[in-house]
Amino acid sequence: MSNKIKIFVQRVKVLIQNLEAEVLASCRVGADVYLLRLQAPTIAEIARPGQFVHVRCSETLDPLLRRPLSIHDIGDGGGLVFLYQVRGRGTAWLARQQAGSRIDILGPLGRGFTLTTNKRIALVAGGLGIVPLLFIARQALENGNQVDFFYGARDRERLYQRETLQAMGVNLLLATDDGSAGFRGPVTKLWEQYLKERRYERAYACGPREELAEFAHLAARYDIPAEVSLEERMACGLGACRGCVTTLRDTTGNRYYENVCTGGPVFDAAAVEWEG
Amino acid sequence: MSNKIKIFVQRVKVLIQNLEAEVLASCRVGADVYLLRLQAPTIAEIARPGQFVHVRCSETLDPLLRRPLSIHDIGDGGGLVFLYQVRGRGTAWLARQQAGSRIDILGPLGRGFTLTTNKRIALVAGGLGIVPLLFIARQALENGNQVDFFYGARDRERLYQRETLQAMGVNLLLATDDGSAGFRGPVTKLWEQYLKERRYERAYACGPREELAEFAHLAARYDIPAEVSLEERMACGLGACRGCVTTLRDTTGNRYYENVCTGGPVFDAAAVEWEG
Amino acid sequence: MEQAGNRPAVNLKGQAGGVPFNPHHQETAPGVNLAVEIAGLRLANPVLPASGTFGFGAEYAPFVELNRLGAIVVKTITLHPTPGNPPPRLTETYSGLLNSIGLQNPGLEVFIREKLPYLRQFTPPLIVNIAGRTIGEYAELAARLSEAAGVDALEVNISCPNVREGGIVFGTVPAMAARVTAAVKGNTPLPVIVKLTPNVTDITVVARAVVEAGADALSLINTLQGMAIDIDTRRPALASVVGGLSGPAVKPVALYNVWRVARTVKVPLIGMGGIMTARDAIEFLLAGATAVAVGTASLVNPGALMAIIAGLEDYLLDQGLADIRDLIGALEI
Amino acid sequence: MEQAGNRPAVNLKGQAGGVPFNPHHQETAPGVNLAVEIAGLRLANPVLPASGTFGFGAEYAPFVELNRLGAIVVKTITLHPTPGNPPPRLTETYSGLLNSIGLQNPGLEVFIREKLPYLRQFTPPLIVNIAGRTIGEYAELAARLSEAAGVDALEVNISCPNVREGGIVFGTVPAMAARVTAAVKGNTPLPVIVKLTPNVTDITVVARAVVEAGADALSLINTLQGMAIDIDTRRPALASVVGGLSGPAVKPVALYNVWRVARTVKVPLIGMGGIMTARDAIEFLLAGATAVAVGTASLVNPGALMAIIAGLEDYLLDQGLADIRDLIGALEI
Ligand SMILES: Cc1cc2nc3c(=O)[nH]c(=O)nc-3n(C[C@H](O)[C@H](O)[C@H](O)COP(=O)(O)OP(=O)(O)OC[C@H]3O[C@@H](n4cnc5c(N)ncnc54)[C@H](O)[C@@H]3O)c2cc1C
Ligand SMILES: Cc1cc2nc3c(=O)[nH]c(=O)nc-3n(C[C@H](O)[C@H](O)[C@H](O)COP(=O)(O)OP(=O)(O)OC[C@H]3O[C@@H](n4cnc5c(N)ncnc54)[C@H](O)[C@@H]3O)c2cc1C
Ligand SMILES: Cc1cc2nc3c(=O)[nH]c(=O)nc-3n(C[C@H](O)[C@H](O)[C@H](O)COP(=O)(O)O)c2cc1C
Ligand SMILES: Cc1cc2nc3c(=O)[nH]c(=O)nc-3n(C[C@H](O)[C@H](O)[C@H](O)COP(=O)(O)O)c2cc1C
Ligand code: FES
Ligand code: FES
Repeated sequence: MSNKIKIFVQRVKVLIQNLEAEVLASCRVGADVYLLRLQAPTIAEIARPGQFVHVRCSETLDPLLRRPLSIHDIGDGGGLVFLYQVRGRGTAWLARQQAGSRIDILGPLGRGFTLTTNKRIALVAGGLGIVPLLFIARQALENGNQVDFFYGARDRERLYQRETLQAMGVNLLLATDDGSAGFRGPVTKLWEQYLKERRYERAYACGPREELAEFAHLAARYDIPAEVSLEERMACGLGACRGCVTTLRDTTGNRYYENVCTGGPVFDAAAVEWEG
Repeated sequence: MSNKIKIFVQRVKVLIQNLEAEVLASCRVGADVYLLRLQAPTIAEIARPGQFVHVRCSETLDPLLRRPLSIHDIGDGGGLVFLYQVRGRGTAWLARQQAGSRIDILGPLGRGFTLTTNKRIALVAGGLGIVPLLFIARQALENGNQVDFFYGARDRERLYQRETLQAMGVNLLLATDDGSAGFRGPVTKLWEQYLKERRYERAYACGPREELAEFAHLAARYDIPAEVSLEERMACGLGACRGCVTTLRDTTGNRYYENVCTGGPVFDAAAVEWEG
Repeated sequence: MEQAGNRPAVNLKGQAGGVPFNPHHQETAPGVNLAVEIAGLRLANPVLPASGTFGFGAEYAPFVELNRLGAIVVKTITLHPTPGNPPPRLTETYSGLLNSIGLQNPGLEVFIREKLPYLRQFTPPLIVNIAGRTIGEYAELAARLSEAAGVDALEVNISCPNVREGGIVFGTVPAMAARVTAAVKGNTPLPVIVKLTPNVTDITVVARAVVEAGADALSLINTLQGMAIDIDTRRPALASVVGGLSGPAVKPVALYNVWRVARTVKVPLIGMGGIMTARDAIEFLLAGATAVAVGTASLVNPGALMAIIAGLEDYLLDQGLADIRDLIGALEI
Repeated sequence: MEQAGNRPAVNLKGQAGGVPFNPHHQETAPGVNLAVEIAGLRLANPVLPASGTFGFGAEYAPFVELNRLGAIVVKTITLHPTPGNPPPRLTETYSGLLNSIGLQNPGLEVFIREKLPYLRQFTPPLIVNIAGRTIGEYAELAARLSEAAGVDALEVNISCPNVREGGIVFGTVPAMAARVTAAVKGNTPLPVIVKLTPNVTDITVVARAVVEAGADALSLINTLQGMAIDIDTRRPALASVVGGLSGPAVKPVALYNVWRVARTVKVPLIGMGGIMTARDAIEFLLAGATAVAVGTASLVNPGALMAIIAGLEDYLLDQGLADIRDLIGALEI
């Protein structure tokens, strides 16, 4: 027992790192959305799609806690790319940091997506849900998968990173609430149209909770193994404080709490208790 | 009564300002000492030697309170010059601000030195006590006074702004604890030597409290009207919270508390209770 | 309201930092009601200065249009002049302020003679905060201030943690708190607001006791007992060793107390403790406060009161709400 | 220690931010004694993790060399598995953290079977924190843990503010606190540390009661009761409405309580509440704590415990002190 854990500890030691990473570039890509590139080769080389980094967004004690940000992409030469929206004081601080500043990060953290090879897969992103899905799209293409990337947002201005996705070679299928690009309506509705014709061997989603619930519902109906990336407020990010739980259901239907930081942020869509 | 106060309020309205001033330059002039120049013409034009500015040293709520800094000099075109030592988290934040940043300042605050014209006066600065005395030296010279500027520090490296003082035309008399420049010993001892020969019509001092006590003692012995600039921790800087008091003695010897922010920071050396 | 705009910088509006002084404040937007009522007093808006952080008003005149406040609340007045505690009286803590002013004030006589004439010229209700060392002193303060023209309500400080024989005892023992309240009520026709301390096991017990004794409204919280040490000198950071903690650090504790008391008593509450922004103020209203007081925020940002009033207005407009009273106690659980 | 150096930046050492992980920690500098004794346990240094913020040790192994800690303190264990409160369980406040975990833990059985074997391999004393819903549960936990090899002391959580029928009642009523203490003492040969809540009018009364009932040491403070509201949804920020406030915001309150209790009882104290740096830790030692615990700081900066131990060492060397015990209670008033 204690031996097994020792090995686990060894493994973790190598993986999770706390370091000050230099800002390589930070640029605004939308009204309140920023693309941030940090120099963090030791994290970049081991990070997997779906994992996140816990970012200190202050030089003092206010704001106090780190902010979790999913890894959006891996750049050349050890760059770690993030895409985030300014929501409050933490992300506003981050947006003020310019190239050359150093940012205290902890990662990579959490359980990533389950990868496949040579399959047809569907990625369903709502709004900023694009963040982890771009990373898995890149990896999935490298692994020989065929990727249908369903991407919905309020309007065409909020469809960030379209060029990057297109250049990557995914089959990009857009949806907007106002019809200013692609399908008019929810991205899950668009996906449903494809589901009737195409057989996906796996599906992955990230976005607003109601959209994920609908995604999970569709995946179950069409019997597709599906994973979602969830959000919850976090403190440690390491599984120690039990502050970040979400409600899951086991196979017998019993509800229980699982850490999003270590049990997730990626969960089997069928295991999530969407009601609670 | 209420009329009189109204006029006072009017006057204050014009004087004290809360604004965001742009950093024109910030440079290190010693191990942990910085010279900071802010663009604040509306404050610069009315500031008097001995007054201070209350500086927000954070973009968030930690550190929380403003930090008082005496006005060191008035530069060209509305520049307000400060000289400060990094002591803790507030001044460390300030030291990180670079040209182009904006800093939230409140001022000018407090009662300045009593100015004279065409007199022989002595200024006695210990360490960072140089800060407000450089400003009064400039003004005193313009007013036709003869200025003996006694300036003491631990060693020659800590005698900041010597060139500026020299260029100004004061009679600069140095003292260092280690003898690395000028007289070896406390600056008050050096002053004492001059006191025996020269008659000063006014004296002004700023520096460590023990040195100020000795200065007050000497001024009293030689019967010279003397003023000192004191420090105390502050919150509002406006006379409202009563947090920044120092102990004074009235003419009958009764001790009482007076705000440093509005009753000072400059006080008649003879009124200060040096024991308490 | 906290979104960053075009420039990668925080929007300081309603934040503690850097609101530039704008002496020309527009009136409340038409169609939006900010007015509330506390113990028979009509307040044009629910934003008040907290006692002891606003001096006697004049100190803030360069930054606060006194006529725009919901009410004016002055520093605690005692029967006789109080010299206060020796310095140092202040120290900063993480997002907090620790103070031991010791109720320094010029005493009742000087207040009536020298401060009241100035304060009388403003239209908002004037609330005078009082503290006594004995029940008799409270009673006398109440009687004499009731005769002085221009005083609209009394706030009874039974909770100041700095004066040994005074506040601390009255505020933490329900029966004592009730006796002070009754003595004040018996000696004044003015509305009586009792200010509670959070340094008790169960604040609702004290709240109930003073309401039964006649309090027309309650204000809470006063400061939390705290301490800091200067490790370089190995001495307490404050000359009086112990002080009162205020500012953003205490906000969650203050909000908790307001919420609990609001569910216990029927009288209106003035909530305070760590309010820095309009958003903070709204939390207190939702928790059940009818008005809020702002203390430490003004010490940091002299225009805080104005920014918070403006922020409340903006919030109502943003949310399409016509009346701020719809927010009071509107927390959904 | 807080001087900025050559580069215009804060020296992060011992600060909450950005201490890079250094797994190769040197041993205590020769000639400097950091060791202290608590209730018969020898601690190589006075720095402990605070219960509930350090999981069961393994979670922090990438950043904390467990063998370098003064002791290991685990999350509260209950007799039966406790699912904890519904999410959201956390919210950030100004320089503070509000939580309502609700004592989620796998229960005594699983702890002994799955957590203890891992924890046993480390040399520092292992302190197991326990909470029961009844006095009988406390007694049973004490008895069963005393039989489990590897447990060196019990910390009795009588103060958790989240479980209604449990902690809150015991910790705020001196007689109840004493009964819990006596029950635990009567069922274990291990040293018993009782953990006090600050949510009382006078903490020294509770402290005295539990010491008379046999507590070998006290730890304080647990979290302060607090609350936060999301004004956009008008709902409490925490699903359980009320939570416990910890972190730098509460430091002055914690220090005040430690200082008061240190002057009241003779048993050693473990001080905690808002300790972020070695300087903070030294304040607690000067106030009379024999050891300190670090909670929220680790959540922010996983290397905080290591940085604080190193910082204490540096402080002793800087000050030319040979023994950390010379700092304990050395506040000059
Ligand atoms: C695993 C994970 C990955 C994430 N990845 C991204 C990402 O790639 N890009 C991105 O823009 N955002 C991401 N988020 C959300 C991001 O962490 C929050 O927007 C951020 O913490 C807000 O911080 P703030 O200080 O700006 O706002 P605050 O002032 O703290 O809060 C503003 C609002 O955001 C909510 N909020 C705060 N923290 C969180 C949180 N942890 N999760 C959800 N909502 C929160 C608050 O309740 C509040 O309504 C992720 C969250 C998680 C848990
Ligand atoms: C009227 C006035 C004018 C001043 N002018 C200057 C100046 O021109 N240049 C300069 O370098 N310093 C000046 N000071 C001192 C300066 O305000 C403090 O050094 C500064 O506030 C420390 O802030 P901090 O956050 O860096 O340190 P903190 O972390 O707050 O404290 C570090 C140390 O400084 C002490 N300290 C904190 N605030 C004050 C204060 N207000 N007065 C004295 N000591 C304090 C603390 O007790 C502590 O020991 C002045 C002070 C006053 C009252
Ligand atoms: C410097 C200072 C002085 C205070 N003086 C008094 C006082 O004289 N009477 C009183 O009832 N409260 C006094 N208080 C308490 C405040 O009125 C208020 O209850 C407390 O500070 C919490 O609000 P805040 O966090 O907004 O400051 C004082 C607070 C501070 C910070
Ligand atoms: C997330 C979290 C969980 C906690 N869980 C427990 C617990 O299970 N048992 C306990 O006695 N104290 C618990 N505490 C209280 C801490 O042990 C400590 O007393 C308190 O947080 C103050 O210290 P700090 O400010 O350094 O965090 C918890 C605190 C936090 C923040
Ligand atoms: S954030 Fe602490 S357990 Fe997940
Ligand atoms: S700092 Fe408030 S009165 Fe001087």
